Parts: sequence; C-alpha cells; structure tokens
Amino acid sequence: MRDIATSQTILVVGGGVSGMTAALEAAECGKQVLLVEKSPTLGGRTALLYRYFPKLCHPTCGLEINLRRLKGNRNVRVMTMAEVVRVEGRRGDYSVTLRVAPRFVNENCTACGACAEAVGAEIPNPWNYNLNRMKAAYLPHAMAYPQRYVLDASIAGTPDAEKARTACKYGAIDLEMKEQTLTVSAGAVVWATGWKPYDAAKIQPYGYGRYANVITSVEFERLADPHGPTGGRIVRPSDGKEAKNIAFIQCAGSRDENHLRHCSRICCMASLKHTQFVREAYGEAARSTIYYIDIRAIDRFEDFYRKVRADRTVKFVKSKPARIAEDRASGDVVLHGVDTEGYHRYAAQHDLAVLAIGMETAVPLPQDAEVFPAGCAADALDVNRSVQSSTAAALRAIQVVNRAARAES
Amino acid sequence: MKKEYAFYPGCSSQLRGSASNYLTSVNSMCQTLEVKMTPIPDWNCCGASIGYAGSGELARHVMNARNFALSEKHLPGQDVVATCAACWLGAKETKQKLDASRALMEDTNEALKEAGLRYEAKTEVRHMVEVLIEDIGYEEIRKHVVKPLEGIKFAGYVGCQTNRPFGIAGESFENPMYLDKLVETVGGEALVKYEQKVACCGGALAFSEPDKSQKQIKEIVEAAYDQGADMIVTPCPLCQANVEIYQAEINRKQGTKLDMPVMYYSQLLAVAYGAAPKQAGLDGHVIQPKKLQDIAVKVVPARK
Amino acid sequence: MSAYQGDFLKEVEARVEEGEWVKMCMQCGVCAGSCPFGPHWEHSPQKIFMMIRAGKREEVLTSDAMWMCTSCYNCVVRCPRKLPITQIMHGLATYAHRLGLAPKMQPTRRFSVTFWSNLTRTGRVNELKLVLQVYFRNGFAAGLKEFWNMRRVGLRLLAAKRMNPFELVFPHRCKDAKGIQRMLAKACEIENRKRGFSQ
Amino acid sequence: MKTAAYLCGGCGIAEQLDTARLAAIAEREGKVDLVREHPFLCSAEGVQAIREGIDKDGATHVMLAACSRRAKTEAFYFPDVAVARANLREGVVWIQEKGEAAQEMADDYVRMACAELKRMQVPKAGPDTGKSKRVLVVGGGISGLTAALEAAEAGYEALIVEKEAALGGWAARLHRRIPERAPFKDPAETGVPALVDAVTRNSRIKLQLGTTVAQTAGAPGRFRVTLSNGRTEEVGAIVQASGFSLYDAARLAEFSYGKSPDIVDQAGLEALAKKSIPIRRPSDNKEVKQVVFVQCAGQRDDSGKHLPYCSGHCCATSMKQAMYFKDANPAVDTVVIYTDLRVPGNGEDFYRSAQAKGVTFTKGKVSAVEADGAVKFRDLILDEDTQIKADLVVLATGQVPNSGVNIDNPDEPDANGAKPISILNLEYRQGSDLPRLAHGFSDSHFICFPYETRRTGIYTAGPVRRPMDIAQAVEDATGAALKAIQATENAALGRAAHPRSGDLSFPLVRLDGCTQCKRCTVECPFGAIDEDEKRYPVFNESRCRRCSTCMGACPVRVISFENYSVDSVGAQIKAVGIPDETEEKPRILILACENDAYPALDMAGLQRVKYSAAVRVIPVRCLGSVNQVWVTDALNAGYDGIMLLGCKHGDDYQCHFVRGSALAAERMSKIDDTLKQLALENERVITCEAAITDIARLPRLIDEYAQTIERIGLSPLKGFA
Repeated sequence: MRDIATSQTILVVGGGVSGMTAALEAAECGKQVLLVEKSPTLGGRTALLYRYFPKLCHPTCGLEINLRRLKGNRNVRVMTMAEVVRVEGRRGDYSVTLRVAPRFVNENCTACGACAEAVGAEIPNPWNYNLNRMKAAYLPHAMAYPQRYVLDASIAGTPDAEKARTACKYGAIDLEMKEQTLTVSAGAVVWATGWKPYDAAKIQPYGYGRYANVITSVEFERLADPHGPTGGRIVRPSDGKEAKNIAFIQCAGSRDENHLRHCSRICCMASLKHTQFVREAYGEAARSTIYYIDIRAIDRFEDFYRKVRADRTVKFVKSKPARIAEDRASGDVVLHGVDTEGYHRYAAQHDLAVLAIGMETAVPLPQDAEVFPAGCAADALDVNRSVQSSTAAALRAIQVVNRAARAES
Repeated sequence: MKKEYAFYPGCSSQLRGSASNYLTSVNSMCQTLEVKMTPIPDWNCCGASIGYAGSGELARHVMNARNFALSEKHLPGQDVVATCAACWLGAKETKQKLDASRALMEDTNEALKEAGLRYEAKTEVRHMVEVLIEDIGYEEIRKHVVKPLEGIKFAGYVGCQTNRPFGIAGESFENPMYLDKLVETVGGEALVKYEQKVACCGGALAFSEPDKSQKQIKEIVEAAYDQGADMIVTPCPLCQANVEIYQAEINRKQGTKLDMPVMYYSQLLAVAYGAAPKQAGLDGHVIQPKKLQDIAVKVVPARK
Repeated sequence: MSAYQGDFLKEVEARVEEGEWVKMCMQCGVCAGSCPFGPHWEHSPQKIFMMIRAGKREEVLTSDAMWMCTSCYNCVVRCPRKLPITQIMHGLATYAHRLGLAPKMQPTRRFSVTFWSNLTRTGRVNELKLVLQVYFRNGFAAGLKEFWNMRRVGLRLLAAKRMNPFELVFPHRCKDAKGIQRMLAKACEIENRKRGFSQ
Repeated sequence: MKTAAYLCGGCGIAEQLDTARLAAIAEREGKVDLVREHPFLCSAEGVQAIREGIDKDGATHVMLAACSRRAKTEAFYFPDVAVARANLREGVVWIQEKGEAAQEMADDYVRMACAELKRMQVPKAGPDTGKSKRVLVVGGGISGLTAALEAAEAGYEALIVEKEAALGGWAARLHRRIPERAPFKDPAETGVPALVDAVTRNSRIKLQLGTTVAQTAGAPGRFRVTLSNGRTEEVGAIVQASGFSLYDAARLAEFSYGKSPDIVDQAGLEALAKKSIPIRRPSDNKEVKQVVFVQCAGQRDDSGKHLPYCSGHCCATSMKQAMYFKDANPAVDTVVIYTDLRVPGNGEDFYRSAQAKGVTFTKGKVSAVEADGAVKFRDLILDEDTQIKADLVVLATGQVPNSGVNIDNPDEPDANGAKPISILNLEYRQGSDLPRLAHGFSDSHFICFPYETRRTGIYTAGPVRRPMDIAQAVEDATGAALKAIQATENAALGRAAHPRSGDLSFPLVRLDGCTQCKRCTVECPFGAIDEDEKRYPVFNESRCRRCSTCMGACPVRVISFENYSVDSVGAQIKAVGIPDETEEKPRILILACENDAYPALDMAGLQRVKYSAAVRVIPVRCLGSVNQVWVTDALNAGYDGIMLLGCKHGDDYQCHFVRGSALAAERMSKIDDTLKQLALENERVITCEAAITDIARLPRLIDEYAQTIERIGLSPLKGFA
C-alpha cells in the first residue's frame, strides 16, 4: 500500500469540513492528496448540524459542493474507516501507520438498502448523538460519502451478518474483511481531526444524564433537524411534549477551570441560532432564555445577535445558572441562579434545558512528528474560520512538498 | 493484617460530646473490620470553619499542624483519620495550604515551636469513609455482615463538608453515591433519588441563624419522607446533630410532625456486624431508630 | 467620589485571607445562585467582589453577607475561576470584625468569636459551655427564655448522654493548653506582622 | 460522434421497468448507435463493458441509464467522452410503484438523456488561458507580507504594492501584539521587523513602495496591472490586503476626543507606549496612575450613527494595553468598561492573565467621557450610575475596512465620512473594486467558503475582509495566498474555480447574433464580461465561473457551453413524450438547481419518498441559467406545468452563484405576460425556493403542484406543438 502515497503526497487526517477543505484546496492546486477518515463517511460534525449561524443555511449544501469537487478530482484519494495510529518522520518524509477497520461492505455496494432491511439488530445512532437507534447495517446519513453501507462490527459473526450477505444481490457484503494495518508515505501531514462535545455529565450541577430534559446543544441540533430522531419536532425527551419554553445555558464546560479553560467560541452563536429554531417551530408561543456570561457574537455576527435581541420570544439573563433541579410532577427543569445585572434571584421553570456544550479537541496532535493542524484541531473555531484555517494549512503542506520536489529535481 | 491509623476524633465525638455515640459506633465497627485507631495523644480542636472571626488564618493552620506534628511524633507513618467532616476538612485544607506554600510552612513551624513541636509535612489526612472505601473496600465490608439491614429504607444525606471541596475520590459533588453503596453493602435499601443528598443543614449557623437553618433542615427531612425513608444516614456529626435535634423545634414552631431518625453510617455497619444497640450507639438518639434497634436486638444464629 | 480606584482592592489583597483572588472573578454569578442562605443576604459573593473593585469599602465591610456563609463549599466547587469563595467570605468577615466595622449584633459574628475563645481556653471545644454562652449572649433573662424553649431538646440530649453537666466542671482539655495558647499568640503575632496590622 | 447507451438493470430497475422497451427507445427514438443492457452496470464488468465501448467501438458519447449522476461517480468516470445520465433509480424506481406511469417516466428520461447526449461535447479548455503564476499583493501590512511570503515559500513569485514608503502597516505602529501562543499571558513582540526582513530578503518577492495600483485589467493568469509610478506588471492573481482605518473617535462627540490630549484611541495609546514605558500622559508628561478603557466606542451601535458591528480584537487589545501599564507598574489602576468581553478560544487565558495582573473589568455602558477625564457610566452589575476620574482614557474604536469604492454606490463615503479611493482600479464593466458583503467589508457570503470571491482570482485577506486581529489576519493571508496560487494554476489550464471547480467548459458566443443588449454583462455575478468599444460583450473566461447566468439572460440565445446549452436542455424538454389531451396524463417540467434541489430529490429517492409520476426533472447549473425560451418551448410543447426549483435568495441567499435564483425569480415574475399571450393560467409556471435538506418537503411541494394542475386542468396547448 506504500505506493498509494509518496513524499509528494499530502496526507490529510480527518474528513470533516476542515479536512475536506484542506484536501480539496491542495488538490485543486494540482497536488496529490490522501484523505483519511476514521468514520465510514466524510462530512464530519458539520453534517450533523441542521443549519449554520448566522445565515441559517444548511451545512449539507456546502458538503454537496465539496463532494462534487471531490468526485471530479482524481488528485484526492479517500480512505474511510481509517485511523492514524502513528506518524513518524519529518517534513518532506513521513511514514504514517493507518489502521483500517473492516466495513464488511465492498465497492460493489449500490446503496440499495437491501441489507438494512434484512438485518434485525439495532444499534444507537451516533449520527443522531445516540438519540435514536438504527439498523446495524446502515448508511450513516443521506449525504454519506462514499455512498456505501456499513455493517456494524457488533453483528459480525451473527446470523444477522449472514442475512445481510444473502440479501445483497451485488456481492457487496464481504464478511471476510479484517482490520488492516498499513503504512503510507507522505511529504506533509495536515491534522484536521476536529472536535468533540465536552462530556456534559461532568458538569454535575446541570444534571445531564440524571434529568431527561437536560440535553446538549449538539443534541438540540438533531432535534430541530427534519432528518433527526424526532423528524424535526422540538420535543423533550422525557415525555415527547412540545418544548416551547427552553433555557439555553452558555459556557457549559467552557471558560471553566473545572472543565475546559478556553472559550469554545461557537456556543453563543449556536444558542442564538437555536432560539430561532424555537421561534420557527412555535412562533409567538416560543420562549427562549439565554443564560450567559458574555455574549460572544464577534465581528459581524453582531448583526445576528441584534436580530435575536429584537425577537420578543428571546430573553437574555446574565448569569451562569448554579444548578438545575427537576420538577417531579411536570418533568420540567428548574434553573436556580442569580441574574448578576443588579442581582435578581431566580428559580426559572423551563420545558427543556439545552447546554451550549464546549468544544474539545477530538484527537491530540501526534507527539513525535510535526504536523499542520487545521480547523478545530488547531483551535476552537467556527466553520468559517475552520475552513480558513484549513486553507492556510493546505498551503503550508504545499510549501513542504514543493520544497521537497525542488530539492529532488 | 490489622490496619493502623492515627485517630483524630474531634471535639464533638469525644466522650460526653454531642456525637459520642458516633465514636462508640466507629469503635465497634473498627473492631469488626480489624482496624486499629489510636487517638493522637493530646489532640486539639481543628478550629472548625466557624471560628474564623477570632482565629484569623495562621492560627487555624497552626491548630491543625499541631495535631499533625503530634501524630508524626507519636504515631509515625500512620495516616491521620478523622471521623468528623469539619475536622477532616480543616485538617486537609491546612495540609494542602502548607504543602503549597513554603512561607506558610515556616510561619506555622515558628508558631509550633512555642508548643515544642515541628511539622515535617509527612502526614496524610483521611476521612473514616475513605478508609472504608479505599483501604477496606465494599467487598470486605460486606463480608462481615451478619444482620443485613433488610427492610429499612435509608435516605443517604451526605451533606457538605465530607463532600466539598475535597469529597471522596471518584465521587461527584452533586450526586455522590458512596453512602448509598454503603447502605446497600450492609443490606439496607438506598433511596438513590433522595433530593437533599448534598444540601446544607446550616452547619454552625444552626446556632446563630436558627430560623434560616431550620428551614434547610425541614427540607432535608421532608425530602426523606417524600422518598418513603425510614431514617436518614449521614457521615457528618454536625449534620446528624442539626437534622435530628431541631426536628422537635421545627415541630414546635410550625406544627409539623417530623420524627425522622438520623444515623451515622458507622452505626449501620456496627448493627449489621452484630453489635448490640449500645455498642452501636443507638442509645444516643433523641429520635429513636426503631427499625434499627429491632435488628440490633435480634439474636442471630452463629455464623457457619 | 471617584469609583474604581483600586485602593480598597489592594487593601483586601493585602489584609484578607485569599483576598488576592477577588480580582479573578468574572461575574458569572454561579456562587450567588449556589449559596443555601442566598435568599437571606443583601450582597452575593460575586457582588461583594465587584463592590470591592469599585472601592465600596464601607458598604462591603459593614455588610452582613459574609456572615451568612455556612461553609458548605457549594460556591467553591462550582466557581469556574476556582476562587476559594468560602475562605474569602470568612476572610472578609474576619477583617471587618477586626476593624470593628462588622455589624455589632450579627449573631454569627458573635458566635464565631465565642466559639474561638471557647476552644482556645483548653484546646478543645466545650460544647455545653458554648451552648450556654450562646443562649445567654443577650443577658440572663433572654437566656433563660431561650433555654426554656429548648429545654426538651436539652433534656433529651442529656438522656442520650450527648450533653453532660460534668463538662462544666471538669471539661475535656488538652494537657498542653498553655503551649497551645503560646502557639496561638505567636501565630497571631506573625499574621499581624505579615498583613500589616498594628494590633 | 458515435453514441452508446448502457442500461442498468440493478437496484430494482429491471424488476420495475421494461428495460427492453427502454433499450428500444434508445435505439429507435434516441438513435443511439450502440445500445447495451447490463444487470449491474456499476460492477467491474459493467464498467469494463462501457470502457470497451469507448476504447474498442469508438464511442465518443455515452448515455448511462442507471442511477443519478450524483451516484457511483467513481465507477462511471469517463472524462474522455461526453456522458449523459438518465436517472432511472432515484428519479423513477425509488420514487414510484411499478406500473405504466413509472415506465413512461423512465421512457422519457431515456429519451431526454439521448437528446442531451447528442448536444454535448467534451469540453476543452479555451484559448484564453493566461500563464502568469505571479501573485500581486496589494498592501504591505502583516496580511500582505504574510501572503507574499507564504506564496514565495511555495515557490511562487510575488509582488507587493504598498502605498506607504515603508512596510509593516498597522502592526508596525504597535508597541506589542496580542499573544498568539501558549501560555497567552503577556503581550508579544509584533514580529514585524522579522517579517519585513524575511520578505525583503526573499528573492521571489519584489516590492513597490510608495506606490498604488492605478489600473487592473485582464483576468486570472493574465492580469495587467499598471502602477501609480507608471510601471506595468503582469500577474496571475491578486491578494488585496489593504487593511483598515480606525473609526474616527472624533465622531463620538460624547467622548470628548480631541478636547483633551489625554483621551486617546487605541492607536494613540500604542503611540504613547512606543514613546515611553511607563506611559506618560500627553497633557503634562506625568506618569499615568489611573487609566480607563472604554470598549465598543462607536461600535455595536444600534443608533445607526456609528459602526453596527464588533471589531473582534478590541477586548484583547485593551487587555494588552492595560498590561502595558500593569507590567511596568502594578500600582496603576486600569479599568476596562465593557458590555460583553469577547476573547474567544485561548483569549480566555489572556483575560485571566489580565485579571491576575490586576486589570479591573466592569460591565457597564459609558454615557460620556468629560474632557477632564471623568468617565460616566452605568455600572450594570452594581446597578448604578457612577463615574471614574481617569488621567488617561482610551477609546476602543473599531475597524473601518479600506475596501475602496462601493461599486453599487460609487460616491458613498466610508464610515469615517471620507471620499472613497479605489484600491484596485479594476477595468471591469461592473466597477473598480470588489463587491462588498456588509458594512464595507469584502467578505465572502458563504460560511463553507470564506474565500469565495465574486471577482475570480482576486482574494481579500485581513481586516478588509472581515474585522480581525493579527493572528487571524496571518491565517487569513495564508489561506488567501493559497487561493491566489490556485487561481493561477486553474487559469493556466483553463479550469473553472470553485464552485464548478475543474470545469473546462466556457461560454461560447455567437457574436453575429448579439444585439448588444448588455444583459449578460450586467447580470454576470462575477464581473467576468466586459464590453468592447462597439458594446459587444467580451468574455474573460478565466474570470468566468461557468454558472451560465449569461446564457439564461441572453434573449437571443447566442451564449452556450460545450456541455451545457440552451439546446442541450431545450432538446431534453422537447424529447419528453407529451400525451395528448385525451389521455388525461399531465406532464410537469421541473428545472432543478443541481446544487440543492436536485440532490434533495435524489435523497428523497434514497429514502423512497414517493411523489408524482407526472414530473420530468432536468438539473440545471443554476436557476440563473434558465433561459426563458425553455419555458415558452415547454408551454408550447404542451407541458401542463413548470416548476423552477432554486436556492433561497434575498439577504441570506444560498444561491451558489450569488444572484442566479434571484434573477430567475425576477425573470419569471415577468412570465405572466407570456402566459397571458398563450391564454394560460398563472399557475402553469411557478418558482420555488428549495434547500438541500428539503428531502421530505420537495416531494410534498411537487404533489401539491400536481394537484393544482389537476384542479386547473390540462394545458389547452396540447397537441398544437
């Protein structure tokens, strides 16, 4: 497999919006790129967002364009379900060890879905943050690329796997697939492994995991999405009741020495956006309250903040709530705290509390080799700045391979 | 092998103190578990969190450091184990502060010199609960049970100072589980959804701000009733005293009929280990723990 | 008067236990919402910190807020800036008391002082004396009345052997009570020197 | 031309459709030379069969009747031939029950693909490819220096044009900068001298100081730039890093700027710090003892008088400046009055560091600064009106972009009231500078594509694009340098830039038919089309993004692309078999934007969402490319309804070609006259906004429209065609 890449190849680790951008920008400059992604599909975390702030446009729209760029550009080679286990070497000459998990489905797959119909087992759906379940033979989501099913490893060796194999008319199910380890060469490595939401259960006073109606902002995003677990209905987990009166709690895990020291940048804007989802769903009956320390609607995001401030269904309280309790009878959440602008104590009852969860680096940078971090692997960034960052990282990678090429010639 | 510790009982748990039955039950429990607790000779008060207005900062640390120094001198190599939440917290805080600041350490030793002592910073400070969980373990605790506390529902009231700011390793501040686990280990029913688990009883302010504290206490007791508790169990002597003693006051002022026994975890273990009511300190309550007494007086067949 | 001159903040930093943390507060208010006695005081911790920065010396030191601290440490474990709020509140209270600015009749202030003097006499707290000292703090008549109200509790405690009149006569004491007192005197002297108190 | 058709039977196609009938249609009606069926076309054998058709049988045009053109792109990759795809899977069998209606749909899709196939060519790059790979950087501040250096490090030549006599720009005026790396605690060296040195010593970078751009003509790969000193330079791409000006604090009358030398803006404070540390106040040269920072001075303004936005860097800048005082003398009182402290990311460490150093922060709204230094404000935490007497006041005013002339309103003064001076002096039909997005900034409108530009090959970087600090500007300039390099590489090969990256087609114009109506030159979203002296359009293909808006605009239909033309779509429309009125079978034409609406329909198929069998869907590059003639042709052909599905337009438009969907909506609003002339109901032609996520909604819209058509009845024009 060493031949799939050379010292002229740019290895991009991570197939989210940052990794795809770095890969495509380099490829469109004429460079050879190997894009490796741990999950079965490209698209990363942005594919799990319903809409972006501040335009309220759809992330899959940009994903579609990037996928089309990718489909038409043979400079990029994509490997999914491939995880980097080791990076060695130096600029111009890296040796990278990849571990490729078995997908149990080969390129014959047409995405017809017969395997999913045949399989009985269900597993939690990580593309909905495990809010619902899906078949153990699955296409991650409608925009998944490669458009190829996956057999979850949990059914390998079970009758379900055999059922899937039998159901496939195209010989696409290959139960003999094994985990592979391979080593590839690269001239430069772009590290675009993205972020993960901070573990909300660690923010104990907010009772995530103890109270059903305390959820995270990424989960809320799935609730609002018509393709999410509720079909886009903003309802609360405990009883499916419409959640009209919602508390959005900022700095859930961020700006906190007990959790993440940094500000995660995106959460204020995400919550401002979420208030508009609530408004769209429930009109004047919507009630959103944002509990904040500072609203960080930086630069021209201020326009969006201004728009939300003008929305009568949205209230702002300068306060980090001290704790959340549950009202047993109604299942409502009760936020206890103090509005510090002047000192007003509250015990505010809401249908649902949404924790604007902090952003944590998903995978640490390699210890032994220098790589170019891009996107949220580099810093807490929004999508726009992630793309900016990965475009810059692409150039840094190009500089290395060009230098190597000049040195060789 | 017998485990040995330097015991720091604290003012309330000493003989004739308001938590003397805590001491009794701890001794009984330790005997079963083969834990040897040797009181630090001539130990002094930790200063408690309420003495601040008179003490200032250094005096408080010096009080604790004196106990450490005595322990190092007379019981070298043994961890200091406190049973009282405030003693443990005060001691631990001092230790942390002194470890972090050389200047404070020097000042402390300068003062200690007046009492002819020196603190070498070797002491570890532990709570009795830590000894149970970390050094002995739930499995070992369970082994000695001869009278499982079947049929008794306990609301585990952890309170503040055994829980914050240090707490028991691996437990959360908002929902620590160890007390419930201890209850279950000795065969009782733990009411894990008890809401006031980590609420504050008012602490020392039960004296100075009785009405405000009694409001807290009332909620703590009522929440236990809500869960159908037979009794409350706690690791803290001040919590125990406040929550038990003031129920009568609350009843008098507000016409309520609170009558909820409040026990120490050590009493539960002692009874489960077969201790007689007196050995388990069950005679030290103003609200009688009827169901526990019933088990304690029951004669069990000798172990096979 | 000009606000936000840092003199008082500097004073607090120099003279109050953990006072150097006051500047680190970012006004999130989590402490204010976490305090079990929150509904009872006038100024929340975070507000006290802001008042200190704003230079409101008189208002801060005469406030009763610090005296409402039950040492439950809820605020401390939740504070996103890890301020040792309990200690700061105690420190402020101590400082206000030392300057004679603390409210005279503040019950916790009086209890705190009583408590400390009680325990330093012998090195250990004499609980019975402490109770009597508290009840009779406002004179004999008032004491008798409180005592009467609490008589049943007292009797039951006596019955449960958790209170013993014996303590009044032959209290628990440290053998080296004298040494302890010398040690505390020294500690006081060092602290006064370091914090710049004239005594 | 040799045509070949391959019909797949997989994924339910063979089960649900009569593929022999489809093959017969391809052969007889489509007149395809070679027709083959395969049960599993995307398999290795299937692909091999196609390959053989091309290599052995010499097929130059290949029609694949299988799945959507978005699917199986790896297998069906035949760049050397023209490929048309009939979408029988997502477009028919996945959305229909088996039956005659589905079969008719499939029949039509095969007819349409055959018709399209014959009107396509494999695009070959045009003659207009410029070969220059040199990058012009306008502006020699940190952004510009970085862009030039990063391009040079990648092996490209760069030319910096700076209007001042020295390099360094705004950053050179700073005493220190906000730290960009851990531990984010102290102000850092600006790094300007080292950067200037590196640029000066780099042999790939040429400098033109004290110079401006007098004229920019041409296109990516062949820009011809005339400088103010008369020199002419050829460059392949441009990075505009023209920076910002500080908002004029004198416009804030209530803050007494100008009335006392001890009230300064952030630039003024930097100058004082450069002059002496500890900082002395201008009025009497005494060391400053109490300084107050007023955040958001003339920013985040709701009144409409000042800057409505936040400049992003000012909170951290004030922290840094407060540290100038604290680091030199901790006894100085430094108070920052803010409403929201905005230091995202690791800026939080810097905030904590400032607090640890004793900088006091207070949430408040400043109402006035008196000339004597009294700062009056509402203390929002303590809930009172109060004041601080300062001996120095720093006003954190915002960034005003140096973005040149507003091409939509050339005389409009900038936010400081200054008469705008063009930066690039573009010799473009559509104006001398880059189009703006908001508040004068030339940012991209697209979240996923921050370097999306409406002037191909010209990229802005740094605070002219969006308010930002130095660290971001460096990152931004590096990204912009990549895009500039990429633009030169694209231009050299005649390839389109994003979003139709790699497309080698370009507008072909039959000038002899042109009526000089100028619609194409006006409507081109990318300013790609100039006019010659006879007012004929001049297409600059490497400026063109292949959206085909010009093609849609052209009333005389003289503009086309090799792989997409009025004819290629028109032929598809005409290829559909329109049943006569007695059959009671309506036909609805859907022209769907290929970026959003078409994928949404595909995904509806993937999820087996059913919708009306009356529709025939044709993907279009953009609704902007829809020529009116398609609509009139379709109506005349007897279609009963036409749906145009395009992206959202308006302020938060999602159209990838900026104005395409808006233009379509405007054009279609005028279709009523046509309908009236044809004596048709208004409902016969509708335009809908669609998003890529409308997987469930679009089928619903389609069915609703089908019901509307049923209600108003079949088109009276049937059978006249």
